[in-house]
Amino acid sequence: MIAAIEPTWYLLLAAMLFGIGAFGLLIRRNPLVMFMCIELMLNAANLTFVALATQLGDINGQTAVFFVMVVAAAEVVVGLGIIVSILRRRPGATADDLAELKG
Amino acid sequence: MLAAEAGAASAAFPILTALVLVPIVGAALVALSPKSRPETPKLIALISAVATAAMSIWLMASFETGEAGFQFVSKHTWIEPWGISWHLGVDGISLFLVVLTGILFPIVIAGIDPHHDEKPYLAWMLMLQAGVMGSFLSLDLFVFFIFFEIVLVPMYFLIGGWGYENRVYAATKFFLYTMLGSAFMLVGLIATVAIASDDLGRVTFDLVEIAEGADFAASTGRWLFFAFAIAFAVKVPIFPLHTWLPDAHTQAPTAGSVVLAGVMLKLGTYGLLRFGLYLFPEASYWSRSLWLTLAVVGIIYGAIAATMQKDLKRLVAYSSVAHLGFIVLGTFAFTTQSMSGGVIQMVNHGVSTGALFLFVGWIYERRKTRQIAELNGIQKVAPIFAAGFMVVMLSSIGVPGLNGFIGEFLILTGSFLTARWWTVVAAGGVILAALYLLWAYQRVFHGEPDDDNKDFPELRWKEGLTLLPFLGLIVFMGVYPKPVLDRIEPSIDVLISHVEEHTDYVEPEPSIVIGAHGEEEDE
Amino acid sequence: MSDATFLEYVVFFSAALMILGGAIGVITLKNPVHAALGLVLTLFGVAVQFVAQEAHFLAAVQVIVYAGAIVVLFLFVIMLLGVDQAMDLSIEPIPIQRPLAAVMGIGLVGLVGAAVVRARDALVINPGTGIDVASETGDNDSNILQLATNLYGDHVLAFQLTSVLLVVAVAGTVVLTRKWPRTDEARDAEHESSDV
Amino acid sequence: MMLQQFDTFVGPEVGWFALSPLLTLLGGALGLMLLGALTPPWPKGLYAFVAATTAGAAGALAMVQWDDITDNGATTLVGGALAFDTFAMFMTITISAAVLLVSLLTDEYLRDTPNDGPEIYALYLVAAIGGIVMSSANDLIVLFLGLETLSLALYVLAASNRRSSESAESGIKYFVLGGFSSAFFLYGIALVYGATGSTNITEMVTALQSAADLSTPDTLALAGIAMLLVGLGFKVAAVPFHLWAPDVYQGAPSPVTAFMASAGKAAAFAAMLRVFVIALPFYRDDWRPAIWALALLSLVVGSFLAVVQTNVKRMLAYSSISHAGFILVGVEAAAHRAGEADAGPGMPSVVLYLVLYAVLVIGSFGVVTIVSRSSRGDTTLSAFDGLAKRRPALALAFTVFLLAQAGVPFTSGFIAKFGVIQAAVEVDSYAIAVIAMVTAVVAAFIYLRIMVSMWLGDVDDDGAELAVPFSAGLAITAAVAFTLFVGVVPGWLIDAADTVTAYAR
Amino acid sequence: MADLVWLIPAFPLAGFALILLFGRRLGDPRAGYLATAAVFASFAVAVAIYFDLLSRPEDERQTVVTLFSWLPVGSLQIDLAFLADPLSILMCLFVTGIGGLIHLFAVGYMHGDPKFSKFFMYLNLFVFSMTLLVLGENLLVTFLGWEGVGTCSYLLISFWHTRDSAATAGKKAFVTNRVGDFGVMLAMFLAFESVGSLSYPVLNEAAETGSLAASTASGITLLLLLGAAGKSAQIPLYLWLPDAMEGPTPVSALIHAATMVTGGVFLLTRVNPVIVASYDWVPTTIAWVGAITALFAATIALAQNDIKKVLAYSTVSQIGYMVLAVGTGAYVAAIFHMVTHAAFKALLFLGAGSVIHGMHDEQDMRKMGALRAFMPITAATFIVGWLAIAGVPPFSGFWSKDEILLFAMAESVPLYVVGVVTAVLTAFYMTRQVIMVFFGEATWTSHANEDEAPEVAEGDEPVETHDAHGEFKPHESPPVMWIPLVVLAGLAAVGGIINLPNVLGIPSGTQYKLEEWLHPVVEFGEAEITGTWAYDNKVLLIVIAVAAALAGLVLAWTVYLKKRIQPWEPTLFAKGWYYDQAVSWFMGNPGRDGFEAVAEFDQKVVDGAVNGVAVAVKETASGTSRSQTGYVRQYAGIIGIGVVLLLGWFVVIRGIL
Repeated sequence: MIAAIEPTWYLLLAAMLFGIGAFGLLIRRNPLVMFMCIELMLNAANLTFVALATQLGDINGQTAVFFVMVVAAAEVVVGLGIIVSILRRRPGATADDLAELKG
Repeated sequence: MLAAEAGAASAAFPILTALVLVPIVGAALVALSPKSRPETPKLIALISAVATAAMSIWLMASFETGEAGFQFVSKHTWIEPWGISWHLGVDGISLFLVVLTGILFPIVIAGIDPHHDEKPYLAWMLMLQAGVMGSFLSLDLFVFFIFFEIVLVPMYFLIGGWGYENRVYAATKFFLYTMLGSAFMLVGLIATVAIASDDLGRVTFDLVEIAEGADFAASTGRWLFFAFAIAFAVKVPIFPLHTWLPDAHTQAPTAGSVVLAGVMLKLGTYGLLRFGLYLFPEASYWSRSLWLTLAVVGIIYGAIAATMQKDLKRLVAYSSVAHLGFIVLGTFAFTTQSMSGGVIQMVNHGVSTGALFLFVGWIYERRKTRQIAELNGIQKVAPIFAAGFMVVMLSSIGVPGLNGFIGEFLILTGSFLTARWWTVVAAGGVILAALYLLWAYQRVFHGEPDDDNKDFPELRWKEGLTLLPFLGLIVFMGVYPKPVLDRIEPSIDVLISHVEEHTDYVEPEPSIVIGAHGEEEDE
Repeated sequence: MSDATFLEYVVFFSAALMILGGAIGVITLKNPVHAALGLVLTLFGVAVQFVAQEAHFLAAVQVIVYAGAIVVLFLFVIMLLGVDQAMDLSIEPIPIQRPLAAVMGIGLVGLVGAAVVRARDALVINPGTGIDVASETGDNDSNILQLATNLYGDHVLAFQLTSVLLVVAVAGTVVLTRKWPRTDEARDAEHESSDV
Repeated sequence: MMLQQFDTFVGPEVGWFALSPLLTLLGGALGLMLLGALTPPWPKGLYAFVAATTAGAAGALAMVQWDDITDNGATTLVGGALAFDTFAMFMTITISAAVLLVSLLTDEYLRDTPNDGPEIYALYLVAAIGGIVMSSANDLIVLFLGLETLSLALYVLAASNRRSSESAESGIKYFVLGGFSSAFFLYGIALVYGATGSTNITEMVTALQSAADLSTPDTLALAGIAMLLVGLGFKVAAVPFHLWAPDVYQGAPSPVTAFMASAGKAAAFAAMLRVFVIALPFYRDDWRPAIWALALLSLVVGSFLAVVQTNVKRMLAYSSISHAGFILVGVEAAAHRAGEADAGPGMPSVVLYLVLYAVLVIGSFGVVTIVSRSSRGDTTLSAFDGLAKRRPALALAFTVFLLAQAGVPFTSGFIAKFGVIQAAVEVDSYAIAVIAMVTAVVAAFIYLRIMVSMWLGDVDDDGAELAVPFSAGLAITAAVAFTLFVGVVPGWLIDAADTVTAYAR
Repeated sequence: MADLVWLIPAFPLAGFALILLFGRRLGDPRAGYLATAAVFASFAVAVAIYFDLLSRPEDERQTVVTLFSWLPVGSLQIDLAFLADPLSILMCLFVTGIGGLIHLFAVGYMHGDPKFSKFFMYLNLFVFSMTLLVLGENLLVTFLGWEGVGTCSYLLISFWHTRDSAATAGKKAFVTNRVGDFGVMLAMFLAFESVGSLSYPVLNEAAETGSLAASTASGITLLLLLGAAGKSAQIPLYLWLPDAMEGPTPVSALIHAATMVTGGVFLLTRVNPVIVASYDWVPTTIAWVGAITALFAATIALAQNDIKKVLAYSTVSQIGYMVLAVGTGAYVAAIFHMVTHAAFKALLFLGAGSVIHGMHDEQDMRKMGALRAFMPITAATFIVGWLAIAGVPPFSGFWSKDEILLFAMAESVPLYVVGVVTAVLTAFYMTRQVIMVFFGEATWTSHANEDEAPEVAEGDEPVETHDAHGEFKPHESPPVMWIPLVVLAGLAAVGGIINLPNVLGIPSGTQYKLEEWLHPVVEFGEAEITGTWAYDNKVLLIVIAVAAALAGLVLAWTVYLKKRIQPWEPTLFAKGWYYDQAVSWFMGNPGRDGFEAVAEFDQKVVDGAVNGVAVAVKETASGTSRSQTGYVRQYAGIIGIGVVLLLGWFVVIRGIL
């Protein structure tokens, strides 16, 4: 049986999620939270993939989601590594504190 | 690098290629010469330069007089996929510029010593010579462009490295200004090739093929022509694109100024002839009144500006603006006389203005100033020096019997036929030339020398020897220009008939026919 | 497709509520720990939506990998660095940053939304072969099976690339977390090599 | 039946030899990691040597494949995941060459730092894999994975100098913005997938070809294309997605910057060609104007902002932005004929520019690396004062690179610019061509400025003696030789570049 | 023999070259004698050619000697060729003859000058150029000489260049002449355009056969008139000549009295067929230019106190006569007056030079007087010159001036009146000068020589003519200086015989010799005006002329010697009607300001624009880069804006619209 909710709704939901994520990245100063916002955006993409896969009746969409999760995991590892290495040096630093390079 | 000989059109010994390569090799050797032997670089440079000079003179000697086409052609495919070939050739128009380039460099290399770092200086000089040579010799748009462009680099370093107080500013201005001009040219050049390839059926950068084979629509041709013309106008320089020149000239080392005035400015006027008129006869004829006007404005304007300069070198620089205005006038008057005059004026201006810059340089070496106000009474303490300057100045003023007059007279005579009123105004520039040069001469050389100037050293032997070839040329070209003119004229005739083919222009032939000229010539 | 049942609506909207609520929590809650919890909420909501679309395997992975691993990692780092103190969001040091953010957020949602809505009845130009879903009739692993076939079939290279990605992650963490000696000569060396 | 299913499962056949460049790099990377981890520290320079040889081997293998492709035509690999064509090989060679040179640069640079181990080189190699996958991907998901591989490696590399706060800052900036933009990219893939029903380029194209009509534009696809453009625009540092570039280029260790500006840019542009020119030719009229605008902005902003910089690395960063603008001009030219049988000179000009610029920029940052070592990490213009008096050869090399970047004849830079302008003129986009040339003049100003301080500035006495390490010197010499050689004899390279229009899809 | 005409310029050229190379070694006075010899050599050649031509039938008295092809470009074929015909040979005769004498005089005058040899180098160069001018076969060769003499005059005027006045005067002369040259060049262009050649035979032939349109002919004539005005110091370009007196006196005599300044008249005569072919009002214009100049300069001469300035203005005035003659078609008369004037004006200048020499470089006539006792020969010869210029029969000036007045009368009465008035004035101011210098009481006794001799100003070894300082006696000049005076006096006295009119029973065999001689060149003789009232009443005109001369004489005598009448010397005259001041003011203020403005414009606007662009780039750039704050979130925001814009383009503009 096929899900009856129109894919469009899912897509709109994903779009909102994506927008919230992007918005959050702009307004949050804590690098970790900014990073979470990126995760939100990735999830929005995943949602879109699945919805479209369902609409198209094509499994590739779901496979893509699988890869995205791996990417997300790897990103988290690396990203957190970088954040840790910085916050070790300067505890409590926010994204705005890191502005030596400019101009 | 170069594929095998293409066609039988090439001379047995690729002398033109040699003319370009010898300086490059010389530069490389100079750059690589060991530090331990300080005199070797100069020696190598001189050998290379003299060899080039010898070749160029041999070129002139074995040049087929009365032959209109290109001679000593050597053509090899270079960048196959882009249809670019190493295509060199010389005709009456380029011949004497090549010779001038050939003999000017050994003179300045031998005669003028840089204040420091001789080795790189000489290397750059030779690079410069190679670049100028290549520009004058190349018959392939791509090859011409790269040489036209590469010339900037050595000149930039010569000005920036061995120039005077404000050298970096001047060098940068020179580089960027000229590069901006050639930016347009590059686009136009590629567009020319792209469009011409439709007519020719194949992509080629060969000047002759495009000029003879391609036929541009009027509007297209005009756009393309202007793309080229901007670059040349900056290089000449044509008013109002001239302001890099005074700075560059003033700040350049003496040798740099001599070369700049002697041959580099000619890249512009030569380019207008070879790549403006020849490629786009229709467009150049169509836009002639613009160029004539700018030229005349340049003549008067340059002269007036020169009159008011306080710096002797700037004054000479502005006089260049005026003189080159004459050349442009002659070029766009489209008559045998005016264009031949233009070509010969290129050489003449190179000689006389070059010599003037020599003198200014010597004055600076002696007095460490170029300010006219700080110089006076030099003729009393250094009469020979003054006399030499006088001769050169008279040639620059255009006194008959000296070379300057020949060019100006031919240009004006010719352009009077087709551009009467412009010529009338331009002839007025002759008055101003006398004004600013004599005034400067009076202020610098006449009067009683004050304490700073009263032990102004007399002309030295070395300087005299450096000057001698210039004076010789000044007198010879003024008294007996026939051999030069005979070689120039055929090529000019071909060029004009080329223009006549592509336009409704017909060169006026003055003759004694009753009523050949009606009342419309009423004064 | 047949009309959605009331239950499906309930599921969809409640899940959507979780997703958006969690997301808003992420971007509004002052305390990073709370933000992380908001993220968890969102992730669960997404998982629910997956289930609602019969992507059971993905839903499982979503819960395990994301909520189970990633968020835990987040929390771990937060605790490790002790950056769990609240941050005042009422002040914004960068001028016009929030208007900027607003414009972007609204524009993004609006435009994509518009695109989505407009494309709702655009013809599906490349319909797939259909997705096998677990049915009551037994083969309740057909979705996994299809996914696996697809994964190790067409996407095997991509699958291998993920391993490369993990190599990067490993090498990266090594580089980023290796201890740098703080001895004197090292401090001298710092001058040497502190070049950016 | 389950068993039966398992029996019937057959994976796609893998062209192992065709994948050999990738496998070589992967092998090198893993080998370095494992052996490096298991064995005591290797003698000086051995890591770099291994990495360099691996890269060289990969490049060589790619060259071997070249003839195979030109003979048997282009195909796709591993179930259509990868394209096996001269375009891919060209980029493979470019990226491998970049890795080779950069490894040589890095060797001396890492001395006396805890990073003087295998990891950095492993990351180079893995990043190279990512770049090659990007440029040869025939599936958007694969492309995304390659992009992530490259990006993650670059994030780490940028932050790898733990003693420098700037390095860390650049790392996190690059990471945050990179994650941001790749999220967009992914979202774009998703939307395009929705519109075309596949992420595989071959299928996308066939789908769009067979599509009843595209006259009623599919907004889903258009939105997706916009997102894709954002992601790739970020990677190639095109204005307005460029802002990370100056900071990261300045903050990252110089060799890493060289790697970003060469391999990173090359891969990103290759991906751009794959995604837009090869995969989405049917929407070319939609995205071409956008590319045009990006090109214009990049040219202007890059060259203008470079003028006011005082830090050489930052200058080069901005100049690389304006170079990106130039390459975008080529992409724009390619767009005019995208998908046509006669693809025109657009793509060749782009790949030509990429390879030439890669060598140039590595050389430039190589010089910066050497100079900054002696100046305690100072890369401001003053650090270069009087370089000509301290190390004439080095100054000369830098001069060559700078002149080449300015597009002076007889250098590869001129050939590159010439090719791009020619491509643009070929398709009658004169305006952008003229703008490009004019902005090139503006950009030339900074090259002149650097040259001035090198040749005319006076040496500061406390400047430590400037040692040119052998490996780095070798790399720079090679770069100079290449720059000048191609400047004089470009024919063969142009011929090679011209073949990339015969891509697989 | 006429084929050797090239020898005429050759000798001075050789002299120039020799002195250029060995001048310092030759030194003073050998260099001077060498130069003199060179000039006399070419004089000899000229004489020989004269007799050669004389021996030929009239229509063969024209030889073209082509040395080589000078400017061959397309239809423009210009040879460096000489035209030996009666006119040019006549010119050569008096140029080289009188020139030689002046050289001789200069040997004495310049004695002791440190730049002695250079002076003669210049002089020879000048003679060379002058001979080129007169011998030229085409306009361009003439122009070559034309400019050459101009240059030499520049060099010689500013010979004592340490004196600012001299330097300025030289520059002024050159530039003013350039204005005239401008006209000559345009005339050449026009000639080339219309007849395709610049050679006189062709041009004149075209004019005679009428193939030269009247309009073109008028154009050429007027442009040449401009040139003539420059070279021959006519209104409005005369004002360089008085200043030119800054040069050494022999220069004034040679260049600015005898030879160069007559170049304009020569040129006009050379192309007389063109003048004939042009509109009628053109010659009239010429005539009036000459007439007005003559009168104008004469009035100025009335009030000058500098002995040379008087002569200078009188030169201007006399050349005005010649131009008047040309305008009235009296070409022969013009040439005739040119010759006689050359003789007596050179004589007067040399005399003046001798006086200045004797007075230790005092030039102010008010500080002279009663010198006839101290320098008798000078005085005697000067008086001869005075009578000649005043037009007292039978001295040469009388005959030539009378001829001119005759033609003027034939042309129109006003011209004649002006001519006569000028004649009166001429007699008056010359008499005034003679009295102030040689008669009356000496005003120089208590004169301490303030403005030092330039030679002394040169400040080298003391010059022997100046050993006696403080109170001194004027002394007669050495023979080398007075011999030329005597010869010239002879010529000035009897010069009239070369063209006697047919009146008062002058033996017909001796009449109109010059006219006959010039006939091949100038058909336009006195025959042309037969039948006019003037021709019929020649005698009456002669009487009037004599009366005028005597009137002037007597009047001046009474004013300056007998002091019966207060001398009337208005400042207006003394200051030359303020014309010079006006011009220099204009050049100095509006002109200079204008030039300054242009230079400013170039700096501020043209170059300012260029630098402005650079500055603008930098400003915008630094502004933009300041906006790059380094905040990663802001970067993200800008990226976001980019995203929205792109989405807008794709979704809205391309998609929905």
